Amino acid sequence: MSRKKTAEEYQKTFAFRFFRWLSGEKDPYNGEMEMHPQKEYQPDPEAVLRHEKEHDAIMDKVYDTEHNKWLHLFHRLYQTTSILFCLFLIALLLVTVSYLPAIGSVTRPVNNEVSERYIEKGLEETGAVNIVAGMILDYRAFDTLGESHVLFVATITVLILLRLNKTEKDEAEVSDRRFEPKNDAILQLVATFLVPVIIIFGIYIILNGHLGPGGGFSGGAVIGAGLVLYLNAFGFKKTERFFTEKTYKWICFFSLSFYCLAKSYSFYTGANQLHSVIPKGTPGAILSSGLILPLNIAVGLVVACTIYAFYAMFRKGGF
Amino acid sequence: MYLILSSILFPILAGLFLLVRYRTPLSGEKPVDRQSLTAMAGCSLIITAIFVIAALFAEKGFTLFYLAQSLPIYFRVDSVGRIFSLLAVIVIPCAGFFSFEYMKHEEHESRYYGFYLLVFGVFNALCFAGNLITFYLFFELLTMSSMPLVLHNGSKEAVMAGLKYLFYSLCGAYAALFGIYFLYRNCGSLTFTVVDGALRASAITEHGGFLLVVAFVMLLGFGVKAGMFPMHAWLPTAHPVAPAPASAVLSAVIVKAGVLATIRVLGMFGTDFLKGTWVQTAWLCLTLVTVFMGSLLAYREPVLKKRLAYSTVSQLSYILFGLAVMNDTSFTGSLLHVLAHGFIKAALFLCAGAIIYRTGKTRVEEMRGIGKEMPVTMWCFTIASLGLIGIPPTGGFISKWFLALGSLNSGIPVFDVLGPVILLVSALLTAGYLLPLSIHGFFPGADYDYGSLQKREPCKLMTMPISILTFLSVLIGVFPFLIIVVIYLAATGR
Amino acid sequence: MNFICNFPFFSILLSLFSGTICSVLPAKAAKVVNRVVIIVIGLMSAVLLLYLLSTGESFIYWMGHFPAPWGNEIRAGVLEAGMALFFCIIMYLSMAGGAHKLPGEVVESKHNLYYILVNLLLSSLLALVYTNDMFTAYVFVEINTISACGLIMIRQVGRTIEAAVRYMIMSLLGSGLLLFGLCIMYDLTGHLLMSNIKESVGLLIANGEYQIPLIVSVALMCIGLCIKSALFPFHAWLPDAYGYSTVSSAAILSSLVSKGYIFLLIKIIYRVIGFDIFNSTRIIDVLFVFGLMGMIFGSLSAIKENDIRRMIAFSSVAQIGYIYMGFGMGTQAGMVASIFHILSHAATKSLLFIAAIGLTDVSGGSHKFIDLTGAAYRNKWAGAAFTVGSLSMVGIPLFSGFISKLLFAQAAVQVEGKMLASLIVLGISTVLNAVYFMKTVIRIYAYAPDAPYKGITFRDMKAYAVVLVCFILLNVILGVSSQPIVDMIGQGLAMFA
Amino acid sequence: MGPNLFVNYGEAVSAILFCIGFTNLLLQTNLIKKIIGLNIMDSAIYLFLAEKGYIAGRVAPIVVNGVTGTETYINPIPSGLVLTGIVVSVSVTALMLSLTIRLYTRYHTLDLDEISTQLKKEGK
Amino acid sequence: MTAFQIILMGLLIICAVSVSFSKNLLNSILIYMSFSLVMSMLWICLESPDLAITEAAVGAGITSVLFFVTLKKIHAIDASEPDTKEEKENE
Repeated sequence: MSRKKTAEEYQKTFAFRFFRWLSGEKDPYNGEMEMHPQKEYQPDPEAVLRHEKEHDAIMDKVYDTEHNKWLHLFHRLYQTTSILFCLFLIALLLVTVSYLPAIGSVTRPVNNEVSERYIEKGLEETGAVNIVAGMILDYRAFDTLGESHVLFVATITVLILLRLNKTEKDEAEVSDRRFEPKNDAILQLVATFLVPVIIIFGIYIILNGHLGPGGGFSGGAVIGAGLVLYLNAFGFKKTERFFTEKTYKWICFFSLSFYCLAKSYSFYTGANQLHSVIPKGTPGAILSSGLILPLNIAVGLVVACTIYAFYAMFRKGGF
Repeated sequence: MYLILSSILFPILAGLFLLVRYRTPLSGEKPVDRQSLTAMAGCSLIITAIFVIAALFAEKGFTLFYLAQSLPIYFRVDSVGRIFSLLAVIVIPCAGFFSFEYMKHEEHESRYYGFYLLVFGVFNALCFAGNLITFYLFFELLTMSSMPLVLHNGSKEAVMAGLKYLFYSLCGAYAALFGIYFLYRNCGSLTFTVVDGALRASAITEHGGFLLVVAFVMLLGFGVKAGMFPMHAWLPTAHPVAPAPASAVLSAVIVKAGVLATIRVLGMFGTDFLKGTWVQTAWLCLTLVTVFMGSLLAYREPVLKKRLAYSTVSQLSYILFGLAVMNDTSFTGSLLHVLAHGFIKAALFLCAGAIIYRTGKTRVEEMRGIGKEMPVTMWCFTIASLGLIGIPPTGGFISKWFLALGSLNSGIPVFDVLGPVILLVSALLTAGYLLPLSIHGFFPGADYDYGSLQKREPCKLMTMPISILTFLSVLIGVFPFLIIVVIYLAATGR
Repeated sequence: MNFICNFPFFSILLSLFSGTICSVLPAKAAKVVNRVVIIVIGLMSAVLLLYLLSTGESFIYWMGHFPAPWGNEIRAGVLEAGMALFFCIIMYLSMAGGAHKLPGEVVESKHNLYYILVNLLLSSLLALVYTNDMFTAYVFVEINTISACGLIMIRQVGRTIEAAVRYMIMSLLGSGLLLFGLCIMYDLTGHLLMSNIKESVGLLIANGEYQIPLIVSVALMCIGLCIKSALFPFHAWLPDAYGYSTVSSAAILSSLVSKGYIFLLIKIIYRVIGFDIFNSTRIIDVLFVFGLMGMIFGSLSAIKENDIRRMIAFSSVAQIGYIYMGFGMGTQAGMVASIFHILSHAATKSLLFIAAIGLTDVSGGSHKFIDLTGAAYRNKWAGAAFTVGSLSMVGIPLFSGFISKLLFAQAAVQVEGKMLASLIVLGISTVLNAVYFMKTVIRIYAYAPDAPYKGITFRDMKAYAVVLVCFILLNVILGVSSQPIVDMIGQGLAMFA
Repeated sequence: MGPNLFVNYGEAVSAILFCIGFTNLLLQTNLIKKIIGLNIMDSAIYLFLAEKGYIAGRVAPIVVNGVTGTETYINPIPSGLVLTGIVVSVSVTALMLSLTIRLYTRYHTLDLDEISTQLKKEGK
Repeated sequence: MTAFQIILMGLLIICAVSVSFSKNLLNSILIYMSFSLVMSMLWICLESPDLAITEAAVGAGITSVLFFVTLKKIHAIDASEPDTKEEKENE
C-alpha cells in the first residue's frame, strides 16, 4: 500500500468518509449539524405516577356516581339534550335545504346582477384574468383586508400563548431535541430536492394569482409548507441563518403596512370619486391588474412567514 | 326657591363634608378631633333648622332639572309637607343634641353625624317634593342614607338588621315604582294633588279595576316603610341595634316617610276613586290587624327598645287607619297623630337611650327603681307614655279622638264601629305595656334595696331634648287649634 | 362629499394600521400609540356625530371604486357615530384605569402584543358598528373573537386559559351558526349588502316565497349572536374569563365586546330583516324568555359567589338578560331601552371592574369578600366609585341604571302580553341586585382596624383616581341628562330604517 | 318537506356534515377532537357556500381568450367568500391548538371537565 | 360527474363520522387529512380551482402539520409506548 497521504490527512478526504458511511461506522453529517442521535423521551416516572394518582383521586371524588348523583344526572342530561339538539338541527337544516332553490340552475337568486357584472366587467375593471382574485382583492377588498388581519391577530395570540422568555427557551430547546429527526439521511436528501421545487411552485402560485387559480394565500401556504419541511429536515440552526423572529416581524410589518396603505389609498380615491393613478396594465400579462399582484405578494409573504412562525412556536416557543 | 334648595342641599353637603373631613382614622393615625366635629354637626343642624323654618313659608314651586322627558325634579311646599317638615325640624336636632353626649364613646362618630345630616336633608327634600318621581328619588335616598345609621355599630346583628331594612324597603319601593309606571301612563302629570286625584277620566272608565290593583300595590309598597302588617318585621329588628338617637329619628321621622308617601298616593288616585272599593276594605283590615297585633307583641316583649319598636308598628297603623277611612275628620286625626306620635316616640326612645347610657340596662324587668335613680328622665317617660295611651290633656288624646270620630262618622259598614273598638283595646294594651315601667320605676316595691341607690341623672345635654319633646307633646294636646287649622288647609287641598 | 364623511373609514383603518405598527414598537411606544389612536378616533367620532346631528341623515361610504351591490360599503348614522364615540371613551378609560396593574399581570415582553390586541379589537368593534355588509361583519366578528380570546388569556394563569378555551368553543359554535344563517340568506336573496338584502327580503315576504328558509336563517343568525354575547344558557365561560383576566381586559370585555355583537344583532334586525318582519316571527318570544331567565339566574349565581370579580361577572349575565328582554318586547320603546342599557351597563360595569381592582389591591390582592372588609377605608376613591356603580346597578335615581330601568318599564307597560312578566322579573332582579351589591358595599365599608393591609393615598394613584372620577361623571351624566341621549337613540333608529 | 331535497343533495350533505361537526364540538371530551369537529363544521359551511355558486355546464371563472359572457362562467362570489373563510378557519385552528398545548403542559390532560375539576381543587 | 360527486360526498360523511368514533387521536387526524383531500377534489368538481389549491395546501398540509406537532407536544404520538395517557382516557 503506497499511501501518499498520512493517516490524518486521509481522514479528511471524501473517500474516507464515504467508506466509513458505507460501512455504517459513522455518519457524514455527525458533528457538523446538531442532529446527533437523541435520547428517547422518557417521562419522569414519578411525575407520571403522581399525575395518575391525582387523576384517580379526582375521578373518585367527582365522578363517583354514588356520591355525586347530581353530577352524573346533569352530565347525562347535558349529553342527551345535546344529541337531541343536534338531531333537531339536522332535521331543521334538511327541511330548510329542501326548500332552497335547486343547485346548478341558472334561475337561483344568487345569479343576479352582482355576479353578472363581476364576470362581464371584471376583466376590464380590475384587469385580473382570474375573476375570483379580482373580486376578493378589488371589489370586496375590505373583507380581504379583514381576513389578513384575522391571520395577524391569530399569530399574535399564538405568540402570547407560546412565546417563551430566554431561560424557558433554553429548557424548551432541550426538550425539543426529541423532535429532531434522528439523522434521517433520506429525509434530508429528499428535502434538498423538494424544498426548492415547493418554494418555486409557491412563488409561481403567488405571482400567477391574477392570471390563474391561486393567489397570495395558497401560494404563501405552499411556501410555508416548504419552509416547514426544510426546518424538519435540517433543524433550527440552519433556518435561523436566514429566518429569525426579527425577520418575521419586519416582513409582516412591511407587508401588512403596504397592504393597509395601498388599500387605504384605493378606498379613499374610490369613495371620494378621485382618479386612481395605479395603471391596470394589459390583461393577461404578468405585470397587470393594478394592485392585485403586489397585494398578492404581500399576502403571500405574510402567510408564508406566519405558517413558519406557527410551526416554530408550536415546537419550541420561539424561532 | 333658594330657601328650599338650601334647606335640602346644605345638610347634604355638610354631611358629605363631615364624612370626608373627619374620616375614621386608620390604625396609627391620630384620632378625630371630637370637639370640632360635634361643634360642626351642631351648627349644621341649627342652620338647617333655620333654613327649613324659613322654607316653610315659601310659596312658589320650582323645577330643578329634568330626569327624563316630562319627568322633572320638582319642589314645592304644601301644607302636608309643612306638617312633616315641622316634625323633622324639631325632632332631628333634638335627637342630634342628645347624641352628642350619647355617642361620646362610640366609634365612627363622623360617619354617624355625616349620615345623620344626610338623612335630615333627604327628609326635607321628601317633604318638599312636588311630584311623584322626585318623591321616589328621595324615598330611595332616604333608605340608603338611613341604613348606615341602623348598622352603625357594625356587629353582625346590626349588619343583618341593616340588610333586612334595606331589603324590605327596596321591595316596597319597587312595588311603589311599579305603580308609578302605571300612574305615569294614566295621569296627565305626576305632580301632586291633594284630594281630587290626577287620573284621567278616560283611564278610570277603561281600566279602573286594574288601577285599583295598582293603587293597592302602591299602598302596600309604601306601607312597608310605615311598618304595615305583612311587612312590619324590619322595625323590631332594626331598632334595638341602632344607637338610641338613631332609633328615635328612625321611629319618629323616617317611618313617617311611609305615611307621607301614602298621603301622596291617595292624593294621586283621589279619595273619590278609592272610597268604597275593595282596596279601602282590605287596607282597613290590614291597618286594624297591625294596630292590634303591634300592641299585643309589644305587650309580650321584654326588651325596652324592641317593645317601643312594636309600639311604633301599632301607632303608625293608627295613622294609616285614619287615612284609610278617608274623610276630613279622620285625616285631621291622622296628621295630628303624626305630630303627636313623632314627639312622644322620640321622647320615649331618648329616655330609653338615656337609661341604657347611664345604667346599661335594656330589659324591662331590670329597671325597677329606675325612677328613683333618674327622676327627670322617668317623669318625662311617664308623661310621654300617658300621651301615647291617650289620656286627655296630651296630644295623643286629641288625635285619637279625631280618629275615632272620623271613623264613626264615615258610614263604612262594620268598620265604623270596629275601628274605634280596636283603637280602644289597643290603647288599653298600650297602657299595659308602658305604665308598668313607670310604676315599677317609681315604686320598686318593699324588697327594693335603697342602699344601692345612686343618683344617675344624665347631663343637661340629654335631659333637655327629652324635656322639650315631652313638653311639645303636651302642648299640642292643650293648644291643638293652630295645627288643626294648618291641617284643615292640607285636607282641603291648599 | 364632505371630508368628515371619511371619518368612519379613517377610524377603522387607523386602528387596524396602528395594530400593525405596534408589532414592531417597544412596549412604551405601543402604549402611547394605543392611547393616541383611541383619542383621535374618539375625536373623529365626536365630530362625525355632530355633523350627522346637524345634517340629520345617514350616509353611505364606498370602500373601493364600485357602488352598492358590487363593492363593500360602510354606513354611518347618528347611532353608529354615537356608539363609536362611546366605545372609544369606555375603552380609553378602561385602559387608563387598568394601566397600573398591567406590569404585574402580563410579562413585560408581551406588553406590545397586548396593545396590538386592543387596537385590533377597537378596529373590529368600529367595523361592526359601521359595516353595511354581512360578510364583512362576519370577518370582523372573527377578529373580535380572536382578539377577545387573546385579551382573556394574556394573563396566563390556568383559569384564564381554560376560560379562553371555553370562550373559543362557544364563540366558534356561534360563528358557525351565524355563517350558516348568512349563507342561507345569501342563497335566498343573492346579496350580501344589508340594504339589498332587506329589499329582497321584503319582496320574498310579499310574494310568500321561501318562508321557512328565511325564518331558519334569521333564527340561526340570532342564536349565533346570542351565544357570542353570553346570553343566559350560554354563559358558562363568562365568570372565569372576566374574573381572572387582567383588569382592563375584564372591563373591555364585559362592557364592549359583548355589546359589539349585540349592536350587530340590532343592525341585523333593523337593516337586514326589517323590524316589523322580525317582530312577526316567534324569535322575539324566545329572546324574551331567555332574557328573563338570564336576569334571574345571573343574579342568583351572583349572590352565591364569594369572589368580588366573579360576582360582577355574573351580574353581567343578568344585565345582558335585560338587553335581550328589551329586544323581546318587540317595540320601538323596548329597543331604545335596550340600547340605552347597552350604554349604561357599559359605563357601570367597567366602573365596577376598575373600582374592584382598586379594592382588591389594598386587600393583599385577594378577591374574597372576607379580605375585602374595610377596603373602602384603605382606598377611598375606589370605595366611593364602587358604591356609585352599585347604586347605579341597583337602580337608584340620579344614576344611569335607574333611567334604563325606567325605560324598560315604560316599554313593558306598552306591551300587553309581556307586561306583567317583564315588570315582575325586573322587580325581582332589581331586588336581587340590591342584595348582592349592597352586601358588598357594606362589607367594604365595615370597619376592620386589625386588617394587615396598608392603605393607599391619592398621591399614589392620581391617574387611577382621575379615571374613577371620569367614570362616575359618565354615570351621573347618563343618569341625569338622559333625554338628549334617548332622543339621539330614537333618531339613530329612525335612520336605520 | 320541500321539493328540492334530492336535487340539493350537496347542500343536504353539507348540512349533515355541519351537524356532525357541531356535535363533535359540543360533545367530544377530547380537545383535539373538538378542534377537528370545528374544522369539519367550517368545511361543511364552505361546501354549502360553494354549492351555491355552481351552475351546471359552466367553467371556473378564469377568463379564457377574453370571453366575458355570463353564460360561460360560474358565479365567482362564493369562491371568494370561501377563500376568506378558509383563512379564518386556519387562524382559529392554530389558536385552538396552541391553547391545547398550553393547557396540556399545565394540566396534563385534554379533557375540559377534568381541567375544571382540577381548577376547583386548586381553589383559585 | 354526478355519480362521482355523490361518491365523494359519501366519503366525506364516512370520514366525518369515523373521526368522531376513532379511538386513536393520530388516526383521527389522518382521517381528517383525507377528509380535506376529498374536499379539495370535490371543489375541482364544483369548478373552483382556487379553492382546491388552497384546501390542498391548507387543509391537508398546514393544518395537519400543526395537528401533528400538537400531538407530538402532548406526547400522544409515541409508537413505542402504546399505553400513553390519552389512550387510557379515551377508553
